[in-house]
Amino acid sequence: MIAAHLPALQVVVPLLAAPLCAILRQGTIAWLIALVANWCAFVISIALVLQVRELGIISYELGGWAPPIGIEYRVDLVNAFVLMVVSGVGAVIIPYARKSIESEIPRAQRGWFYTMYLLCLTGLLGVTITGDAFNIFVFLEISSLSSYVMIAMGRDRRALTASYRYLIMGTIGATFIVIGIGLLWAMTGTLNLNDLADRVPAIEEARPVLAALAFLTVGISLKLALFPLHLWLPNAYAYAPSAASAFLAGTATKVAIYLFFRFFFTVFGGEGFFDSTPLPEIIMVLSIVAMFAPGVVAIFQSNIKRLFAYSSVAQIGFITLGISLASEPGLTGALVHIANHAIMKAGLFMLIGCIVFRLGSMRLEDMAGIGRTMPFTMAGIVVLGLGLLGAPATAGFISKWYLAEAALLQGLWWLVGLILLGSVVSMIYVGRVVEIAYFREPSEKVAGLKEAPLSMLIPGWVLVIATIYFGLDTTWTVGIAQDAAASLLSALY
Amino acid sequence: MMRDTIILRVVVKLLLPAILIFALYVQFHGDYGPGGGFQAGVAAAAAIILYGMIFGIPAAKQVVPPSVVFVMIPLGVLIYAGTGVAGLLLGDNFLDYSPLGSKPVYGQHLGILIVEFGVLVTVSSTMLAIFYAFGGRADEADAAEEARKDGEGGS
Amino acid sequence: MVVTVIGIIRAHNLFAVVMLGGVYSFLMATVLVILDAVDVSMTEAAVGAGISSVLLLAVLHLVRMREAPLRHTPVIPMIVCLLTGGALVYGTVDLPPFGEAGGPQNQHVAPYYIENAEHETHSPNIVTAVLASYRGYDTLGEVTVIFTAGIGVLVLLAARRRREDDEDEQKGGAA
Amino acid sequence: MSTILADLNYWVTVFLLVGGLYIVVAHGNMIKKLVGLSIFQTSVYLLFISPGKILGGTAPILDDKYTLYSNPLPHVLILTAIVVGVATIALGLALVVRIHESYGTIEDDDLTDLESDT
Repeated sequence: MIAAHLPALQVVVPLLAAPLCAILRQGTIAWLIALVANWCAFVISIALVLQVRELGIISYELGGWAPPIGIEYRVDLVNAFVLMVVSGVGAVIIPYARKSIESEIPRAQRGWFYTMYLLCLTGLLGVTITGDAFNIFVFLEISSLSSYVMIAMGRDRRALTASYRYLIMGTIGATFIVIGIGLLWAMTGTLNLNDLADRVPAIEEARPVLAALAFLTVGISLKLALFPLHLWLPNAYAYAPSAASAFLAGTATKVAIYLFFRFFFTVFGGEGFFDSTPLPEIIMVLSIVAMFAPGVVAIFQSNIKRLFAYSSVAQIGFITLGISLASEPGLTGALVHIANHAIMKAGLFMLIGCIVFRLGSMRLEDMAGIGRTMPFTMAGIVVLGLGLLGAPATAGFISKWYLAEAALLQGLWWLVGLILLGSVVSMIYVGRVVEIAYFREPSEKVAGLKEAPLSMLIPGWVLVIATIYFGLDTTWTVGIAQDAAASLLSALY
Repeated sequence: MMRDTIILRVVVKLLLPAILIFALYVQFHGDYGPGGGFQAGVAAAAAIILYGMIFGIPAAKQVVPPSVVFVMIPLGVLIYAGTGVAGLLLGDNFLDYSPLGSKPVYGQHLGILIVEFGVLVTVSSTMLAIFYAFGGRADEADAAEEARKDGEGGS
Repeated sequence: MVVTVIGIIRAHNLFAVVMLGGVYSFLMATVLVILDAVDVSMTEAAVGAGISSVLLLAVLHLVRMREAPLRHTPVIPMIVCLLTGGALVYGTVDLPPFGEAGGPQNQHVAPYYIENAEHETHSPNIVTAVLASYRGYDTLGEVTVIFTAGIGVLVLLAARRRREDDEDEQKGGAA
Repeated sequence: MSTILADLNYWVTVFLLVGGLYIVVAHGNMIKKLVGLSIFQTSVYLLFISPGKILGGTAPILDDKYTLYSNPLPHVLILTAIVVGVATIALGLALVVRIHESYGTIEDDDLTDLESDT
């Protein structure tokens, strides 16, 4: 019986846990609730992946109303994969969050932090799993509002302005998405994604549909921080509490990318419509710029969290590049990189959080010689950094391999070169961190530091090991992503 | 704020029950006329907010203490989601109200009423909480301002 | 409404901006009644003209009243806005004609709601029926949004000013 | 008549949308930005509600006297959107209050200056 209700439970478990946290309010209890709810969600998502592999697409009618009258949850391999990534990253971060939050947020507010965390998780899972266009907007706003609050809880006062700017940009983005959905509805009379996929191809030349595509693209681009709409991201990630940075960096933009997949290939997917618009070219150009410009900016950052936040923008460029190629290896690469980048970036922000926890500073210069006093933390950062630039035997290598293969398949030799060059840029900024941490004399302050507490170090290292593991064994990443990419291209939903 | 105006105080006292009754009307008449949990919640909160504006926030906090408000906000969500889970436990899909009544139609009707009540609880308490939060800040700022002025006057 | 928006763009006195915003909301509510959206109109009047204005006034009480003049000529914003407007005009001119029952948006699911709402849910107000039952899940999401915002405001404002002290310490270290 | 009304509706919507967006992106005062944001969102309400209107129809509350009703679906969607909108504005205002407390200004340009100093 439970098996049939998994799609609903996926979202409802964290949704119910959030108000419970808010009622109890006490930090440790709230943390326990969040832990249990998040792990449940992770288990459910794995079960869903297995179910979809076995039985095909699952449809769940909320309220018992058949779509398109009611709202439907529709799980195929693509969103089951994203669900697994999101809840999995969360499941690792929660044990880490306890110590980190204790040092960053006043006692009275800790319960509320976990409430917000759970709401954000609910929102992200809800966006991913739903089969209804307007429902996407509602859950998108749940996740956005809660992430604004989480960011504003950062200790630095710049967290407030970062949160405000994110709020303005995020709301504009969400409103653009609503306009797009509204135009589609006005042309078809339905909000159900599957229903839209049936009806849109027949009218895809109509101008409102094209305008809807434009509005959706811009709106989603704002949310996923596609260059040049990324301006909100660096400060938001830099000044949020460590646990929130890690969670948002790992998941929030990934869900927005999933929306790209869903709208481009499912709703507008019929018979190569996506290819017939100038969109792939536009996205490709923006992605290539995104791979380099923010990467170069990252090199000159003095704040380590900002450095890796800019690097996120660059990595998102790699993912959208895969989308713009619109071929099976391209989409596989993009999907795999969603997972790999989520793991690597969440891990990086967690380990950086360890340093901030001990050192109390995010300035690179203050970290001189820290590799000697916090060897495990720094070693983890180095491995994840290698993954980021795509070194062999790390997860990052796999995703870039597929992207390069996709480029080759279409005869785009120069693109392969650019992908390699993009990795060189990453190498420079990662190299800079390594140089400061290992080859400089530690200051007195650094010399007196202890290694990070185990409850923070172990979750960080889980992701480090995952980075290496998914670089060697790809059954759970590439294996699923390939089938998912194939189903996207054939517009099966 | 305006604690000295007699007319306002009397008018507000007269208005309060009217607004609250109107809120209840909007709540329970929502399935026949325009309105529903959200609008009713706003109206009910408006009554308390009006009271707070005239008689001062401390007075309003005595009528509806913040601790109650803090519990009510999540409670409304729990009522809503709980109704959904009830449908799930009774063997139907999440948020299916049909099994709540002897016939599906009654179940639906009952479900709508409960759910709207959940909306009312969360909306009204959230509005109040926001009012307390902003109002509390305003009072604090006023006090700081006055203290500063006093200091200047003294020197 | 057009006039009020122009007023808002031009006004530098924030108090006037807020008042014009309230006027705007009431006008919007009126238009919505003409368009048969009574439920929406009621909410817009309560929310737009009521809550938003009260909140804005409360905040105005806390901060400065006037807006500083712009430092740069807003060229890029102009272009962005015109592009958006252009895209919207491009999209809306071909929308199905106004006011006809036969447009695609009024076919498909809408007639189902109108025909079946009463005998399936006992609720003659179709909006309520759709809101709470057919699309009840959206409304659950909506309640959750309110919940999020409520707690969010509490998180931001219930923390008294004590945090500023340790922020001062941080300023030097965390640039 | 109907075409004029229709066009008028869409033109007003477009104007409101552009005006609201302009306030958000061009103006530096954080409160004014939020007012602009809410105008921007409100214009979308019209965009949804207008296509749902049926001339000669009435509000979607069933009654024996009427047979033609306007489309209830957009009303439901916009109710949700309004609530989401006000929630966002409330949160934004709370942020403005906090920003004002810790920086002493709510002008975007001033804030940029303050942040680049530190």
